[in-house]
Amino acid sequence: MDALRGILTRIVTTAITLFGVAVIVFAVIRIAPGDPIAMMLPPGASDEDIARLRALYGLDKSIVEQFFIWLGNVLHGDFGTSISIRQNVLGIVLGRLPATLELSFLALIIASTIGVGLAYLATRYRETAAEGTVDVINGIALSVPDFLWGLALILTFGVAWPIFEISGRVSPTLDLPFTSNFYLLESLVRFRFDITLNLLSHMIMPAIALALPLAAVISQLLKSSLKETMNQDYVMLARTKGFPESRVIARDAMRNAILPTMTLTGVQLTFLIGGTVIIERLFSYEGLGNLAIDAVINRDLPLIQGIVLLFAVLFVAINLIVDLLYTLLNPRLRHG
Amino acid sequence: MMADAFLDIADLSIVLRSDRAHRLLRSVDLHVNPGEVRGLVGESGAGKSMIGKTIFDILPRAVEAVEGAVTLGGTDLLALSSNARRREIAAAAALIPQDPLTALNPVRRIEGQITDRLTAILGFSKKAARDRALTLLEEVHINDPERVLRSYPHQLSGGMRQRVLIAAAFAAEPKLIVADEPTTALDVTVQKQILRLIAEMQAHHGTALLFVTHDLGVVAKICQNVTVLFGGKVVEDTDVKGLFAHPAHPYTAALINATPRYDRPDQSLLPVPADVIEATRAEIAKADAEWLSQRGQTLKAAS
Amino acid sequence: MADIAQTAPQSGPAHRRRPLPLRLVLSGTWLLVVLICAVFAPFIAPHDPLAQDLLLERLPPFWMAGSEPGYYLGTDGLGRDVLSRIIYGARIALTVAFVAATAACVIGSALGLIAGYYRGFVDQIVSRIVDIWMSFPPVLFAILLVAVIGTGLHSVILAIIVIDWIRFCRVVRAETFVQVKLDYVDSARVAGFSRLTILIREVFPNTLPTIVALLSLEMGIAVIVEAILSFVNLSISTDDPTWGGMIAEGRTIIYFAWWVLVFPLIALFLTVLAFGQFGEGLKDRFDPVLQ
Amino acid sequence: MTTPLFSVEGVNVALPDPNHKSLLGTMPMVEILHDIDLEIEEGSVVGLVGESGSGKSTLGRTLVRLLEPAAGTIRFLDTDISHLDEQAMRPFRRDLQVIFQDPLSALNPRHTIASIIGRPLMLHGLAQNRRAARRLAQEALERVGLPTAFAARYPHELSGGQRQRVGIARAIATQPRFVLADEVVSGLDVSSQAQILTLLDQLKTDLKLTVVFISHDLSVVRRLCDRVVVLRRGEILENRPTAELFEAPAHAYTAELKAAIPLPEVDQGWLASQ
Repeated sequence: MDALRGILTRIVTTAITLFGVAVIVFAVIRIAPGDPIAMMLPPGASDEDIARLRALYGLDKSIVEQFFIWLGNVLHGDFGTSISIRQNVLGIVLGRLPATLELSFLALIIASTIGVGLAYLATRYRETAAEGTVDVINGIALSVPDFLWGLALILTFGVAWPIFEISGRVSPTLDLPFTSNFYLLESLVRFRFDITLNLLSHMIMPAIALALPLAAVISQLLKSSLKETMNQDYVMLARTKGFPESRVIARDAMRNAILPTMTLTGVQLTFLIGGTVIIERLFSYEGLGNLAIDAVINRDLPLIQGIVLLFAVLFVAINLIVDLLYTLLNPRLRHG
Repeated sequence: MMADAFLDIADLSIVLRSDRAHRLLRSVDLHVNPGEVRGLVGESGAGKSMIGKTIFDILPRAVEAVEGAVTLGGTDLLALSSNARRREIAAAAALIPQDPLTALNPVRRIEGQITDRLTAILGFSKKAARDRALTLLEEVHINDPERVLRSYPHQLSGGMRQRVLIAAAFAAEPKLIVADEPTTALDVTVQKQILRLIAEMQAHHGTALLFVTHDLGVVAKICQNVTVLFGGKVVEDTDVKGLFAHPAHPYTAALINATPRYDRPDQSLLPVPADVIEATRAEIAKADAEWLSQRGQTLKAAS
Repeated sequence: MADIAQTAPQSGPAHRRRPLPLRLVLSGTWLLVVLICAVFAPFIAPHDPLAQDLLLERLPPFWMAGSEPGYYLGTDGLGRDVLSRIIYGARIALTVAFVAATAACVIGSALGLIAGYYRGFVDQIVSRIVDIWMSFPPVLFAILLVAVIGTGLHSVILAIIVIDWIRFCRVVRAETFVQVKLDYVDSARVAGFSRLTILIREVFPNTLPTIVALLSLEMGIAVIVEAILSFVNLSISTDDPTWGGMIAEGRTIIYFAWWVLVFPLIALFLTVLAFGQFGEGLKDRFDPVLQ
Repeated sequence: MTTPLFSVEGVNVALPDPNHKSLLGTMPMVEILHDIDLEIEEGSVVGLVGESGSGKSTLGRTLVRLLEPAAGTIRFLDTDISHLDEQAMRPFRRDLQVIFQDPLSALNPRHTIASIIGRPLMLHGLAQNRRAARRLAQEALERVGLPTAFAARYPHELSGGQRQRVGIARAIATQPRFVLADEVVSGLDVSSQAQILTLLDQLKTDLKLTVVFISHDLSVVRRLCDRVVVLRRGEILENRPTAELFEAPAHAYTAELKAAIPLPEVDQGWLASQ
């Protein structure tokens, strides 16, 4: 009963959020100065051409009507046609999405590994120089955003010691035998590890740049959560049972500490994905974010709309999944 | 008598690592004989929990035992390596913690929390450990032990959880149980049931019990002997009858008079006289001065 | 009468002076340097930041072969002095930092306090708006806004305010939730203070350390957002010296003149780091209970 | 017959249930107090006793209108204060004071002791300016046995017992008619407990206070209170003069509560007794 009510309210708020997103996207685009039609037309188009196009895009109707026409189309998966690429927006956007998802996923794995590792070290060797070092690392990684890490990485491992690739998703000379745009995944499934390595060599720096701030967030949250947990009576009791400290942390403290960390990581993961916009630009990585900036620069309104909406849906979905996971992993909530 | 004490803490001093002249425990002697129930009494800051933490080798890193010996069943604990010490302690002693609401891990089922020490350290098979857990839960008067073993802590009431913790403490048949204010967080009616249960289990298993509390009423009901702490120093070590009949130290006497009792409203809850506090503090200061003058050089050399 | 209570636990004087933490000193010093550069740029900068000289293009920094005296950190692809451009760039960076962060802070914190304290309907509305805002990637949102309202300093500042007030709102709202549960709020109600008085006089001061730390951090973020917008050519005009613009140019000629990228990057890096550390340092400093 | 200071009739109080959190929206309400009738005579000290979950604190907080009753009336002298809003309550606030259980949480860490005690005095016109408020705050500190120099300090600079004294000083500074003492000694050591109780005893006589004293400990109540009200699961079981209640508890639960208290004297049979 309560669980059902919780899920219902969650669905309602999600719907409200998505509707709000749609309104904002629509509004921002419509207040754009300059006539969108004028941008679509070649110079010297006649007034009749303009009027025809206006009618075609529904721009001659009232703003509210326009919104609902637009919303109806969007809900049917019709995001319109890109002005600059002249293809179906949904097709373009979905084609680019895998690149961004793979990059984000790689970054998430790196961030979790570093974050959990650092938090564990700081807890295992608390009140020693190790904990202080972790604090300093966290402090630096937290205040410096991904954009700067990206630049610093390009300089060090791209220019000074050219170990990794600094631009693109995969070397253009490689022949890709793939049927989907999930290159990394497909190269693994098809045992084409040469391509995997090439992909990773392109992805590793942008992924680390994206991961560092999140790693610091995870490390800091988990560390303070662990600190609290380590002072709980059940951890003290576990110590009196004769278990070594490492097992006490792993078995008794970690599971409890990770739950609150996870809820906050959900929001942070959306920040990470948001970060791909500029990081993809920086590394000329052919993902959604890079496409988005091109779209803005080209004033390609349908494409911008499509990308922003896709990001919004993705973010809302992530938050929903994190909430569900939290409920599943927490016995207190699972058993009502 | 001291020779056959099961727990023998002798001349234990604990200092802050940051200020090694500052003692938190001041040359404490404490003995618990096999099968004895001893109360350890003091107000907050008296150092009672510090003693418990020393026994289980879980002192915070900010403090350090600088001298004295802790002997458990004839083994000198401070001479062992850290991991060996923990195993030794775990086999010989167990803790009943203060707050049943926080002493069980919320994300683990009860079964593992009773049996983990048996399977992981004492080499029980999973089946044997489970059988043992069932027996223990029956001993602490839990009606449907099977269900309780499968439960998570939040599915049990506070009194139930304290019973589970008591059962877990007796799991490995320890020779010594340290009960750290096990009833402070409970309502009085539940407190009485739990005290009765602890006494029953103690008698049944013949375990030595060190009962840490601030409540002289509880001491009177459950302990045979008692050690009173003030400011990290033992001010009284006597049997419980003697404690109430003729307390040797003025602070103990004042503490008894400060304890509320409904049958004598006008002769209880009397504030501890300032001169008693002053005198006791002076005593401690004097002992500290002597201690420092003897060990000042070594302390400096060490830090 | 007996009184143990009269002896305080710590015998030290009521207001102990703690030594300034190292990170507060270091970050504060750097921010001061940047501030001085920004204010006195015309007196400090050795050259006109806009002066192009194609004869002097891509000069390396002073210690390398081929450098020209007076051009300490070299010149860019149009022969403009890198050091002078960094010094002038501090002006735009700090202007954006102070104006945008302060405005976002005031709006966000006020809404956060109100939502966290009054709960109910107000909180529902604020929470929904926060949810909606959180569904946009902030950088894309900023780029989009600036593209829509036009480039220029005002647009950049406006975009940062519109996007980042949410940061303050979320944190302050959560902190207010925590504070409102404490008994001192009930104490104030018992004393008869109005809800508004309690919010302003009792709750708000307790959220200040959090707000101040966040404000400082936000200043660093604002500097970065400006740099990112410059990087994608959407901030100020391309001639004006901005760190982001320099980095964008440096990125394209990275293999020929690394210094065009490296020096503004260092300035940006240190400034952002300093803002973050300064805020954290202040927070600790402001906390009355922390020792 | 004089009018009682408080008369409570048929009061029900419901609070949101913290065990059933929904992700947003309203939490389901649980009834904490059912149909409470209670009269409190001016000048009396009434103990509210019960175990956790009995609703004793909820009743106390409802009396001083930190909570609003769902049904029933609360009269303070001749006024029905059950549903007065914040502004309408203000004139009564001076007379209805509270000493909270946890003084660290109840004293705002950002304000000095002088400000904590003094500002309510200015609000209620008892002091015209800061200076006068400060003087009165110092007087209140003296009354509770603290040095006047503490006025310049912050709460975290004091010990637990001292903070609780500041809590008392704040409560009496407005010269209230009524003080609610909510578990004021349960966080303290036995020796501080005795001091705080002695102080309260003395203040109630000196200032002719009416006190409601909430405690889970019958022994403590015995010392201080004229009457004792025993609560269980949101209902009043007994409400009788203290001596009478202790001599012959009318309700089995009261007898059980009393029998469960371990007196500081050796008694072999106590553990086994029911």
